[in-house]
Amino acid sequence: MKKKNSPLIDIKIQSEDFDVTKENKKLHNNQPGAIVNFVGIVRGVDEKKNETIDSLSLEHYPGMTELEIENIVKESCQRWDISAVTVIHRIGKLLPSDQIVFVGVASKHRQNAFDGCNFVMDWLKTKAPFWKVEENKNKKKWVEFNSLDNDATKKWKT
Amino acid sequence: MKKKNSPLIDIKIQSEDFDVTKENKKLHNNQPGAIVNFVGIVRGVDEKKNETIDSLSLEHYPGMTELEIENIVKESCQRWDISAVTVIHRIGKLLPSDQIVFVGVASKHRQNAFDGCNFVMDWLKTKAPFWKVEENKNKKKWVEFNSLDNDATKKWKT
Amino acid sequence: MVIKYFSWIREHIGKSEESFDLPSEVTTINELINYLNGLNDKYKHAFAKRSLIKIAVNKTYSPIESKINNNDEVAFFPPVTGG
Amino acid sequence: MVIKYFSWIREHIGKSEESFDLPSEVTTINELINYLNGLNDKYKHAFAKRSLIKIAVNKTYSPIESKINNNDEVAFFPPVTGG
Repeated sequence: MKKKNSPLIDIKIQSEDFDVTKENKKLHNNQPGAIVNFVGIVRGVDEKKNETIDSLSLEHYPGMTELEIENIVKESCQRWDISAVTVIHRIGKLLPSDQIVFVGVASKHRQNAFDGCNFVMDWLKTKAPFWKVEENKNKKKWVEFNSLDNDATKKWKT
Repeated sequence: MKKKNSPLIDIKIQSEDFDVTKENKKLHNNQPGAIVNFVGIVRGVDEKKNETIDSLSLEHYPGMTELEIENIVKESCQRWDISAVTVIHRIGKLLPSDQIVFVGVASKHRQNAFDGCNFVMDWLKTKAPFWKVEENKNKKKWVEFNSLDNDATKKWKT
Repeated sequence: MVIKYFSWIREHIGKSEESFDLPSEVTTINELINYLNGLNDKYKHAFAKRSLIKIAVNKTYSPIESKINNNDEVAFFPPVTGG
Repeated sequence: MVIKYFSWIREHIGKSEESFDLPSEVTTINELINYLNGLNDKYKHAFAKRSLIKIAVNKTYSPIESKINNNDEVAFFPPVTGG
């Protein structure tokens, strides 16, 4: 479905934590009936290697990050009738169980909100220039790209 | 994917409002990497008739409601590797822009959380015994079932 | 037997619940509806559009041909509109 | 020209950013990488696995054959791992 009204778009790259309840209130544009949130949480284990993680640090490319996320969000608003989108991505040092990323999508209809949110997350994972380094005692290890994330974007290529 | 650990399941029918941030904290079972929330919000217009709504009242079938939602949630945990699910549905009188329903699904992997949440909402809409009556000035009107909600469940029938 | 009514079915019938001894000749939901329809026009009005009536026996969705007995809790309600 | 490096590419090269005048014979990203590889082994090491190098010209993903000029901002980084 094509968009009918101009959606509210908010994109933030920040080191501070976020509050989902507060963010959802800001998504109340044009009487949405549905809000879908994705919240990413730092896990305390590297699943591939079964190693404990003490902390994570995030680096990004200021300027390009915002541009790429904006492109993804605008594409989602072209594909679905969406009234508001918020994306927050944290940078800097994070600990296991910390919130790392928020995507909130509001729409009149729930499937648009589900699809828009899923779409933004899938492309954010493959396009937005962030890099994670895992810290375990004194060892640092850059996280490797997961090819499953590329596979996930294929469902949108029609 | 089949479940690996016993998921946390929490189902609440209540007149009180809910706080998404607090609910998400309770979903931190078994180190999820992803939480997907659906939040339904009362709209101030009946879209079919383009009429304003002053308020909404919800009636339900105590006992059966909980059973039906539990069946849906358990089915979602059979289909996907899910670590926790919370469903909250409000009853009684609600005003436009009030939160009406919450579904939170936590999982290690984001697509499982998206699909689980979407699945629970689709079936809740068609199976859970709630009925809405819209109030506009002194007129009361029972909301009619939307056949699009039946269509939405078809995507899960494989 | 306990019967529960919800939403506009409850309003048409004028009560949310009733209990009585099931007559021995009533053995299915379909027969129960026919029996109730014979009591007065409120039931007839409530059950007029059969296709809009959902049925639960002991809090489980059940078809109209379901067997019932005097210990069952039967509920009649329109298609659901929550969420 | 400004060049930015991120993640382990930044660590291999030992700096996050550098700026210099682009030699006139360097007209594409591919030539730029060859030029940098000629400067010292740090670049060679960083660019060893070409398939792992993502390129942005003026903050937009760009292929290795892209034309560049002295006013561009070029960035080299590994596949992204945010979210």
